[in-house]
Amino acid sequence: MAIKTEPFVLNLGPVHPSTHGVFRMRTTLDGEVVVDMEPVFGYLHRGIEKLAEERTYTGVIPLTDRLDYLASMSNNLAYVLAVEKLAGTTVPERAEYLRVIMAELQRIASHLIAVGAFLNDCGAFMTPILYMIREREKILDLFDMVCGQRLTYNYMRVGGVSHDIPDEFLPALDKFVRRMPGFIDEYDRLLEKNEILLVRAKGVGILPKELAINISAGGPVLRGSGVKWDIRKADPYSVYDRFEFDIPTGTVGDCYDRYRVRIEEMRQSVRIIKQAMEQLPLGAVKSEVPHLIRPPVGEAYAHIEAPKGELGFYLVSDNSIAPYRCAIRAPSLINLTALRDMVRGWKVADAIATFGSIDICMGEVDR
Amino acid sequence: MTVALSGQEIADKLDKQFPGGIVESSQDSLVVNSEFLLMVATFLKDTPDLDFNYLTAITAVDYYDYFEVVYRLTSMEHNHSLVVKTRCYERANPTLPSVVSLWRGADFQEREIYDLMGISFDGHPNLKRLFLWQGFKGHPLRRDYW
Amino acid sequence: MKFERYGIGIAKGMTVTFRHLFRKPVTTQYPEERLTVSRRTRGNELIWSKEKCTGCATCAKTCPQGVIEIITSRGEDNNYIVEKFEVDTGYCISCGLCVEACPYDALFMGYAYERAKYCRGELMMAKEDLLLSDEKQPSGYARPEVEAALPQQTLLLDRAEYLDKVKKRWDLRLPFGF
Amino acid sequence: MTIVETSLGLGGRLAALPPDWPGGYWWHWLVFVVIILIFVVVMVMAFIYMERRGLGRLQARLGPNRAGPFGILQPVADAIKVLLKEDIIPAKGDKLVHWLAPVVAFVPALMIFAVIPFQDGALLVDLNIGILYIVAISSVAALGVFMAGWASNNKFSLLGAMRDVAQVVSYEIPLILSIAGVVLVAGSLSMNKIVEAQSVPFILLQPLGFLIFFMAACAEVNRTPFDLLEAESEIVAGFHTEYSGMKFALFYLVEYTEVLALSAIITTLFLSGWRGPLLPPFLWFLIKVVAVFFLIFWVRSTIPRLRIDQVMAFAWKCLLPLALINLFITGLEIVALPDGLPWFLIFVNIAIMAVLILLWSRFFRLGGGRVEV
Repeated sequence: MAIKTEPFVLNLGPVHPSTHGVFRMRTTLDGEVVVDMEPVFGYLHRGIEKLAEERTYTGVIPLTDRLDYLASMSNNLAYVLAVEKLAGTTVPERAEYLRVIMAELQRIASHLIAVGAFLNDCGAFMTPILYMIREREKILDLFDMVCGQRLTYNYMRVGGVSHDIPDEFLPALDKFVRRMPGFIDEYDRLLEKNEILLVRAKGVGILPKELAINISAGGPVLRGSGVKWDIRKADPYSVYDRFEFDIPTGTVGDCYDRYRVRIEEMRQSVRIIKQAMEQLPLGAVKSEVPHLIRPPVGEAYAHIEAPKGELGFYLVSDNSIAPYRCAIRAPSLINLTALRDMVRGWKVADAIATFGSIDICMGEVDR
Repeated sequence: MTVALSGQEIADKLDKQFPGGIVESSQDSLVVNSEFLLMVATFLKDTPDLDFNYLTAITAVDYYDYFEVVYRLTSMEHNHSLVVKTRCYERANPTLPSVVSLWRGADFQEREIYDLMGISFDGHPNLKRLFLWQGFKGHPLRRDYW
Repeated sequence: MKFERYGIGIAKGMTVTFRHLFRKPVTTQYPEERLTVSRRTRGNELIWSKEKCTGCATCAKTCPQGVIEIITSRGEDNNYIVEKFEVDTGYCISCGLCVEACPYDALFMGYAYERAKYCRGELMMAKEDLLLSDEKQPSGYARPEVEAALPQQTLLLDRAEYLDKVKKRWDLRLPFGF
Repeated sequence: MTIVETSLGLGGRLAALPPDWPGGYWWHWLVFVVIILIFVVVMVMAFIYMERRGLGRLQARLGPNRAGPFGILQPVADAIKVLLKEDIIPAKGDKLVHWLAPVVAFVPALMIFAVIPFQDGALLVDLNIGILYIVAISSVAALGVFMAGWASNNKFSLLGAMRDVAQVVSYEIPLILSIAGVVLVAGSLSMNKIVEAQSVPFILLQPLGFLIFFMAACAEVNRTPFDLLEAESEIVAGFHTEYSGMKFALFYLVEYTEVLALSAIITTLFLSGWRGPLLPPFLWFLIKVVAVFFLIFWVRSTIPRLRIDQVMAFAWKCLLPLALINLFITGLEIVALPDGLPWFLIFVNIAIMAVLILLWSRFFRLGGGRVEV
């Protein structure tokens, strides 16, 4: 005899311990099983695209810091690349290398939070995330040394970076790069083979390869599904074509694959930073750019491989000092497209874990 | 390196297939008549040597006279990309066909455009405001919104 | 027959946490222990030099938030006299673009980070509040000559060595930090 | 023994007792009730302090160290804070049940301590069915939890409460079966007798029983990895989402009282209770209780949480068969060696445990749990 059940609606969010901000999942549950799920956005909508139309090209850079606030450097980089494409500015060699170093450090920092938060969502009580925040603090210290801020860096400029690195930066970075692989190994020992994590994450929240491509997923979500697609390799920007690194991919696209891909990407980032430090040339860090940039009429799109996926800026210029239109391709928002398909039929706990494994940042989703 | 395909070359190919479908083409992009959009998109996605299986982004720009919706397509197989644009001249109730049936990645982005630009997409399964609440007056990303 | 999931992963993880019991904690006991901040830190105040400022208002134009208000009058030698220089630090996002833009090095970011106020009105900084004083020291952001004079930042990377140097709280000196 | 003697001595003055009752019944009763209450409150505070500081150290931070020396007054500060908070009852909640739930949860948790021997003979009542009494009483606490979840008129609370009931009912069975092994070896249900029977701690004679008991008991008192009913990353705070102030404090107290009871029971059943060389028995008891508690929060700091269906599957497919096998093997050993178990059985039993765990690890399956909707 089948038990007669009745579905009920449960709002997970907007204020909930594991929605990573103010995301709301309007779930229809049948007991513990998620029957339907509708994501609701907009609690952090600040209209950054509209605000950008009112600011000078340089004045938009602080706004981009506030998009994905866990990866401000990457946002800065994507934006300045777009402006440079639009205005035809050249960038000194040293600045390119500094940008790569910063972007890769930022990737490690963002992935640390992503993995930590995912494990926290799986119920590992605070331990992994605290260990990972400890390492992230070291990266933030380095950023603080370079640009004086720990979260909203505002470091990249059109035509280079705002400051050259101080003398004590490279020794400190060297120390960090030498230690980091050991810490990544420690994270692996902590939970990689943990039976409970395996049973919670393996085979759960599967995003098939075809669907991942079809929903335009990006970053670790796409690669976790087994697609070898990384803009650093596919369409190298800055000086990424000069470094050797691998693209880690998953096999089935479950939560565990996404978690593993992030861990492996951290190792690859360390590898890139090592090479960039060796190759770092001397020279200027910023080319001559007018105080108020007036790019010619036209449009430009620049994309980078941000920690969360493909981050793109589409700028339209009307030859004034402010962008006519600044559209942002936000990876976090687009990665959420398939969330409903991924969680339907799973339990509430799996929905939370799957959501955590996608790794979004509400600042970027809602803009 | 992702090869940005020339809009003109693709336009030549498409012109035979869809007479009158291409409004304009340049090195960077091609502009498609909005009535032909879905057909062109299907062709671009399904033709093996084009194979645009990945829709990178959709954006809309308000040029006062018309709205321009920009589709940025990528083929992961051939590693090339193409920019397809379409225009919508009506201002009171602009409508375009939706491409969600081809690329589900368009889902939230079309909703976002509907929300902030006010362009409705025919055939979208769940066309609701994305960021702003139901009943919000106006569409903030239009240039005449203050 | 391969046995792999009999609890070995859990056991491994538990050794990792157990090992942390004997490591020094990374926490800083904030009000007692203070780390030296970055030499380029963008603290939450602005410092304005009355002597150097020519009243060109580049800072006000650059500010993305528009929080700098500057009113000038024509002086005797055909120069500007700054009548009003007001910064609403409540809206300031500490981006430092004004400091970078200043052509006469008359603006500095502050070095202090504990400048919270009790009411909104106090966040409005007029000319006199923005001047350099003993409390208000400039940071080295975009000012290399100031930067060179400031002490080096303490890094978490060097924290183990650092901990031996600072004056410790008495309960931190006990074994295992207890 | 001194406490008992004093209590008996004082009780001699009371004349109006029935002749078949021991003379000091009422004095004994009073003294032990006070002792248990003080013991529970002080130990709960100590546990909260230890857990917070210990977790801090395990997580590379310090833990609370501001209130008093070493932060030792932190539980007091917490208690004062939580007691001063506004008491909120949901508008559409069932007020009476909402009020009653923490009491119903707290009383059985406290009642467990009636049969815990702090040292030889020092216990409130030496019931000859002590362990059975514990099993019976401890499952009543689930009723309080379910009342809380039901009366809160909150879906998170209800989900948490449902999970708790399902979990407690399932884990009761392996729990009792693993206790049965100990009872077979000890030959008595009385807690004091069980301790007296342990010339060798039963953790060595019953290693599999200990593991099963530990896991099942963790599930009973809702500690990680079975803390589903208050899984803060999923259902906010589970059954006590809508509780604040005094009532929340009571639930908090229940949680730690149950953990204390669990540690005390494990100490009694498997770690030879108050027995030990050199130190006084009461101190031995305390040391073992704290050691068990350390193991519990060490586990909490390390491993993630299971999912509800996995928790149930673990109980029925893994713990229950293992507990049955354990009981069977113990029974065989008792029948084969009626004159007491020799020491080499320790190695035999550990080998059996290893083999059984390895065998059951073959049943470990990944990726299940999706339901077609």
